[in-house]
Amino acid sequence: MGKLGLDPVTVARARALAAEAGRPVVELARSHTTVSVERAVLRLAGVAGADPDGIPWVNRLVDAVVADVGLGHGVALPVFDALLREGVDDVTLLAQKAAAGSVRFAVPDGRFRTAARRSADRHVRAGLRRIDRRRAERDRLVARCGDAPRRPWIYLIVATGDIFEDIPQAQAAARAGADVIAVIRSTGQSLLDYVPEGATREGFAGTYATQENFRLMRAALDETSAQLGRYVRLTNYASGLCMPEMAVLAGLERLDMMLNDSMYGILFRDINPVRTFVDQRFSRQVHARAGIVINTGEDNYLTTADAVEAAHTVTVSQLLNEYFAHEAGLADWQLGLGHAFEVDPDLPESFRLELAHALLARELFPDAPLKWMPPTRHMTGDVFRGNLLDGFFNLVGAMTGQGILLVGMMTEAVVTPWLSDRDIALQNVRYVLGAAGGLHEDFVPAPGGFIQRRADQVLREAVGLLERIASGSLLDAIGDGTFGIMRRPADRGKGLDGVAAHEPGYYNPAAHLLEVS
Amino acid sequence: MGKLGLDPVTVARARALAAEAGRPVVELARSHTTVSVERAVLRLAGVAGADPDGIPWVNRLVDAVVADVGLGHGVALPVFDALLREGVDDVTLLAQKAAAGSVRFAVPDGRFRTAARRSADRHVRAGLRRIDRRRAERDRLVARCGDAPRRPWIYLIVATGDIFEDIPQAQAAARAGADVIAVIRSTGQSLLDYVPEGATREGFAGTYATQENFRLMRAALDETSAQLGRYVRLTNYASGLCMPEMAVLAGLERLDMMLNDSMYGILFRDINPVRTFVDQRFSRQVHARAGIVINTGEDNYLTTADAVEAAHTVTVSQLLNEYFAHEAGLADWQLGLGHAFEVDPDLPESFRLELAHALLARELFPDAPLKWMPPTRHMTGDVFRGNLLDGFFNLVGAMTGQGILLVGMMTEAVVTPWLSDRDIALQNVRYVLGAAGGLHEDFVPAPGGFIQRRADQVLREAVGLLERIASGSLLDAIGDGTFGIMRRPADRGKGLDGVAAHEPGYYNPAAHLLEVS
Amino acid sequence: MSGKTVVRPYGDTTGDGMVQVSFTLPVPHDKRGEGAALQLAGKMGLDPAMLVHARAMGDGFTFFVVYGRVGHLVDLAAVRVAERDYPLLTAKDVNGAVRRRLRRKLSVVGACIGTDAHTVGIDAILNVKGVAGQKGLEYYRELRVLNLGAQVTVPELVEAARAERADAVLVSQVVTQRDAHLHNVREMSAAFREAFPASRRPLLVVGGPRFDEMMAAELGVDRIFGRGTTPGEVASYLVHALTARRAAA
Amino acid sequence: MSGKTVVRPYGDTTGDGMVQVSFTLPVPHDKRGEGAALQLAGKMGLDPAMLVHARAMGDGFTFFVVYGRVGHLVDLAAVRVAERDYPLLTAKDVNGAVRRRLRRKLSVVGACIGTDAHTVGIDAILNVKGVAGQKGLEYYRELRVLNLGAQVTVPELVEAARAERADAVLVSQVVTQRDAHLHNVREMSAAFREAFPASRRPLLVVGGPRFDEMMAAELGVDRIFGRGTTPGEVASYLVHALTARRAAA
Ligand code: B12
Ligand code: B12
Ligand SMILES: Cc1ncc(COP(=O)(O)O)c(C=O)c1O
Ligand SMILES: Cc1ncc(COP(=O)(O)O)c(C=O)c1O
Repeated sequence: MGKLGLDPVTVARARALAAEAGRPVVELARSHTTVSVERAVLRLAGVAGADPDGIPWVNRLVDAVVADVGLGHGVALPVFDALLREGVDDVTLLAQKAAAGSVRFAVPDGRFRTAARRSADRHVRAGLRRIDRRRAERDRLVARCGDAPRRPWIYLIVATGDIFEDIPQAQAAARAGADVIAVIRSTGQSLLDYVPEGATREGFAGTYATQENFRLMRAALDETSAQLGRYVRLTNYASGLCMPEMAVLAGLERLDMMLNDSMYGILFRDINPVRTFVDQRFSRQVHARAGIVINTGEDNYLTTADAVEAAHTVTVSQLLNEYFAHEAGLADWQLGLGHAFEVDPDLPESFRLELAHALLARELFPDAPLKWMPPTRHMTGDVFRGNLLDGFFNLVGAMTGQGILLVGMMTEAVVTPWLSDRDIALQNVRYVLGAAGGLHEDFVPAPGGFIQRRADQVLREAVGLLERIASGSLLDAIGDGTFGIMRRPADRGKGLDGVAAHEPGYYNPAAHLLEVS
Repeated sequence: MGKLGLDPVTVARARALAAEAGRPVVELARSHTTVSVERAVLRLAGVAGADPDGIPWVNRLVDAVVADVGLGHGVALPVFDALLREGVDDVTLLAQKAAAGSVRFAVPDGRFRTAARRSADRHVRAGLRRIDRRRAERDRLVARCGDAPRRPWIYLIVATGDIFEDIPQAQAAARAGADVIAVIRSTGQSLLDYVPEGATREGFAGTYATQENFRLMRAALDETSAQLGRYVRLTNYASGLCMPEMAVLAGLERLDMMLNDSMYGILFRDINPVRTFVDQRFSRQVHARAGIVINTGEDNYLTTADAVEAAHTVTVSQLLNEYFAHEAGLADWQLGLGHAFEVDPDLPESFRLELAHALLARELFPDAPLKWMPPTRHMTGDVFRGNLLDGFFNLVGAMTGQGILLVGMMTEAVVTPWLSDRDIALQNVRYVLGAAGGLHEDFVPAPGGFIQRRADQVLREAVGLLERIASGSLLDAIGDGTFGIMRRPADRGKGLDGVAAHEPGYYNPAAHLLEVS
Repeated sequence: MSGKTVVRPYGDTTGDGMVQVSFTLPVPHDKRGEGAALQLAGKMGLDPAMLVHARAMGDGFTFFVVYGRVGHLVDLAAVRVAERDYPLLTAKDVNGAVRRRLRRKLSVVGACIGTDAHTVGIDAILNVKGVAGQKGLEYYRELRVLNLGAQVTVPELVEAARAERADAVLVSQVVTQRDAHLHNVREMSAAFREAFPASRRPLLVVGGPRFDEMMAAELGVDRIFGRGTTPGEVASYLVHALTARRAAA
Repeated sequence: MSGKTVVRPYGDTTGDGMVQVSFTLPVPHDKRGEGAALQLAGKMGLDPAMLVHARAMGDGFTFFVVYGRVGHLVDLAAVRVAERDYPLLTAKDVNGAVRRRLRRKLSVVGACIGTDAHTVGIDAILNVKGVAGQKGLEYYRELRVLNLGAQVTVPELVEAARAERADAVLVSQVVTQRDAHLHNVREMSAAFREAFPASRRPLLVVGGPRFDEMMAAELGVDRIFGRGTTPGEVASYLVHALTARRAAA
């Protein structure tokens, strides 16, 4: 029944409407590919490394294929056809040759197609097996080291820009109680149409997400996990122009969670909507396979739109993210749906509004972990007040059973977190969870009272908006500024030139293997 | 019925036991007097000012009377007898003469007694009328300016040591939202057996309580109240060796609340128990007449004893304070019974323990305002954490309907409050009351759950302790370290030499007039 | 306060000089570490300094809170600030002045440059919605506003300024880690200097919450706006600066 | 860390020098006030200094929070601390040492002097109950402890020390406003110097949360103990100091 007494018919209707609104977008995703999807396939097939200028071989290879035959057939058949023809065994070697201009690509036919397809499948299957092994390894390590002692998982951000500063800070944070470490990316990265290579030390307000940085950090946290007797999870970002590749790299390096939203890139990075929807579907299929928990980005809407006025847009987006996630094969336990404590603290009853919103999400998605984000927009340079707000944010998290608690920092409005900020923030969390963790037992929203009424209102507004979207189209709604007041027309935004509709005979061995499984 | 489901029979039994335990002490108070009680009478009768060394004329006069006839007859009859005999009209003048050694005192008899008594009554009645006028004036000002907009009243401390620094700080605090200003006393004052005179600038960690300082601060706050359209209350301390005189001065200068506990001076200032009980009874009779709200000091027990182990001693002391207060004529609305947020924050469920304790007090004393004191003992130099704890303290205050919220300072473990500390603390209170003020609507301790069980346990422990005290004696219990782990035998402590048993024919015009009224 | 030009920090008594400081040192938490914290506090001018909190973090780091008295005097007469040297105009006055003095619409191009994607600040200044109850520049009838949004490169911005014949270019920078904002602004002003002759260069206006408003000259821009800027201030400044320029030209 | 003797404050990168500062100035909140705050931050060594928060309080006061980089270096080699120059003994060893070297009970008199009534600290050191899991000095069989409690005058304390033939006098001071603790301790040490010949003067030990442990000589006492002192440290010190004295005598 829940504490809110939500009407099950309305809830079911909301879900049905979300599916209705999302279905055409899934069709779009099924019938298009992108350069990043294809590069992700090649990464699964074993292409690794970068040229001396730092451009990854997957980029060089895809560019070469596209130059010869375009993108619409997918790169797998042309690449494995060439591999067989050239008699090379290593796909990376082929990429190097292609970059040197010594290989031509064609779309194979007949038995060449069959041979190329068989080779592609074999290579990609090997990549997926590596991902499967990392997933099994995670299960083993969690069993061996032990898991986080309680929900919510305590999620902390590291963001020095230098992987070698990040590592000790992450380890310190884990020792101090973090269950999840997220390494924030450098500001520029999400608009790069390639994944940088190697260990990096020069990010701005974040550290580049690279396979090597993933590996270094995961290894460091494995060490710490063993010491602590508690498996410490690692998170990074799949969002941006390289979403599918990031998903693959995360799977290969045993990351445990990934920020992965169906619309974030569109809204907040001005990435083309079609590009994003295609990329996100593939990346989610990979996450599903890798046993990775995704975190969606509804919290961001409340940094540009008002948290009370736009509360229902969060709900709508959560329902859409759920629909897309299920469709891509993710299970409920993998859905870290986002929402945030962003109501203006000066608004009367703001805390109870937060409780209503957080509880609504909890009751709409009872089996999803939910990612609960701290106040950012109304944080100021008054760090004393900031720590207080974070405490009340933590309290809402505890009272409404959130699954993942992203720890707020008193310096939110000032700097990316300092070592001491994290320590102060963790003390805050520990206090609130320890002292008031059981308060949900005594928290019973009065029937027909403020909290129930507010939750009901938000749900009804969400249904209203979903009706409007379903009767039009989601792409139009995004174009109109429905989410986060950002207007993003479907024919604009970055990365559109990296999208292609499938040609007849398009083949993607990874998609094939992932759909089947 | 309340949220705790307290057993009314147990509650009634607790009250009956408190009365049983307190009654012998009231008998003691009725049959003894002290130098301070007598000085208070003289202040009511109009003696004012101090000699060139700063010793008040009331002290000089009482000392002179005691030297001639002892204390046990009371000073009123000897003094007014002398007044009539000397043909002076002004009692202060008589005091000056007595100090110069030019007046002898005797206990009058027969018609001299009647005459002295009549004169004493007339003078003291004039003093009481001044107090009555100040009370009426308060009522008028509250009606005219308006009252605090809500409960809890926000209570802030000022403590510079210099009345002329205190005044602007108090005005700033009032403008920033304080409903009550308390001027903390200099550390040494409570053990002075006289009340200093005049405006003062040299206190340590507090400002001397003097009639002139009272007047200056009340006038300043009257000005601010008028500007703000909200009557700002003023508090000081009727504790220490001059408790009865402080009460009189507070009444004369229209203070609105006074710290006044039946045992604080005994426990925390090592003042003799008999002296304290006699003094407190008289001071409370004056407070009752002056319409002053008293604040008791149970919070202090939790700074020396553990807040969980000793929670029931707070309840016992509240019941005793209530009994003594009613006996002295105070109404329920005047009982700011003290309690505090002092459970070790590292203790699991500490916040819920606080809720249980605070709610128990609330439901035991439904018509008393209750004074809710902030964390002090577990505050450290970590001011960021300190502000957080204060926020959770404020939240308990809001959730349990406390009447007077003493605002905690993040610098509690560091310094007496700075101007900025008060501002930060008030922002904290405003946030919590504004954002979560209505949360009590949704706070329903689970039947038979943690909070109800804890409240029930504390109540039962309180009854157990009251049974032990009632079957022995309160003075012995105090001697044994029952309260705040301080052992204070009845025959030790400061100020004992200022106590005397009534001689036959003892007369105290003020007590007489106050008992009658 | 009035008249006094030398003041000290105030804890609870005039002239007490009291301040609060916190920092982390890469030292373990022991007596030597506390001594090190006091040494630093001493160098900052705290005397006496009270070390009131120390907490070990991770391996070999300790966080400290110190309270104490500083001897430093603050000389109000010596304070240098970017004073507003132009009158605050209403929207109506701004429009009137543009019409009268420019006789055409005033063209404004805005953007977040570099990898910065924080558009809320520049949107607050430019979009109709505005901020703090004031409408943004788009609302001014005589202003033509093009808001390029986030993550605009410097060449794109120069190009847009040229195409729009911009009178003023408004740039927002919110991310400051590793002085990203300073690098980006320097790059931008250099590019405009290169691309335009001095007399035709648009006015360069920069804003963001962490700028030092005194650095305009150093960064090669005409004006910097900080925390809490309102659209009205910016519009008034533009009118003032552009008509002054015209007068000079 | 090991080996390095010069360090800087650490925000999130080695050597970044970042610190946080807050204070109030008796100035109204305006641009000039913010400039004044930056001037003070500059004098404390913050460069660059970011003024991140300013809030007007009452009439003519403003509270500021400033973040920034300080250039100061912390030289660990130059840190002066009151190092523990005696071994930490168990209660058994303390008793043994007293028995062996003094051949009588060691007499300790403790008090809060002046108007200070904060007894929790001295009780933590002296009473059996102790603190932080350690029993207090009363628990030591070879120590004779008299705890005079709060608000003891200096003459009373001297008198009690004489009557008890105190080997050590332990004084607690918690209230520090207007340097009350320093005045009281100076008065106390002067009185003991007057009342006893140097060779017979009891050891003077002072404690409290806000003392600078380096000030012992300046205050005329033998030792100062600060925040978080344990009874074991005090007992060990007493044995060390008194037997050293005896050896010297
Ligand atoms: C909202 C927000 C976001 C939103 C931005 C949405 C959007 N479309 O703008 C989202 C969620 C997308 C986001 C993402 C990130 N953010 Co962000 N974000 C914030 C946040 C919470 C509020 C900023 C804001 O909107 N302020 C409100 C506006 C109105 O204020 P303002 O910008 O100061 O603008 C005013 C004035 O400065 C001035 N002004 C500003 N610009 C201009 C320009 C001109 C010409 C003029 C005249 C005036 C002017 O006028 C404005 C009105 O008064 C701050 C934290 C905080 N509370 O400040 C962090 C913060 C700015 N973000 C930060 C970071 C690091 C990021 C990320 C890089 C994190 C990551 N690695 O993933 C990402 C990536 C962003 C990127 N590529 O730049 C850091 C920056 C740290 C630093 N000092 O370098 C902050 C401080 C948080 C933190 N402590 O880590 N963020
Ligand atoms: C408990 C307490 C009280 C209790 C005291 C009960 C009692 N019997 O002691 C009560 C409620 C009575 C009280 C009253 C007042 N208090 Co008070 N109180 C506190 C409080 C909350 C805790 C102090 C404490 O017990 N600490 C725990 C002990 C174990 O720690 P400690 O004292 O530091 O002792 C350790 C070491 O320092 C050392 N040590 C201490 N003494 C000695 C001695 C020797 C010889 C050695 C070797 C070691 C040693 O060893 C101890 C164990 O590790 C503090 C705030 C805080 N959180 O610190 C305010 C505080 C100390 N009080 C303060 C004030 C101002 C007062 C009052 C004056 C307020 C007033 N005007 O009414 C009154 C009057 C008291 C008076 N005349 O002195 C201020 C002092 C401000 C300052 N820096 O000057 C504080 C800091 C609160 C504040 N911010 O305003 N208080
Ligand atoms: C879903 C999602 N993806 C990505 C990001 C980070 O953005 P970027 O790496 O593009 O700067 C966020 C930001 O919080 C997010 O919520
Ligand atoms: C009831 C009561 N009286 C008095 C005081 C203050 O004590 P004094 O003025 O004796 O220092 C307190 C302290 O908080 C108190 O609770």
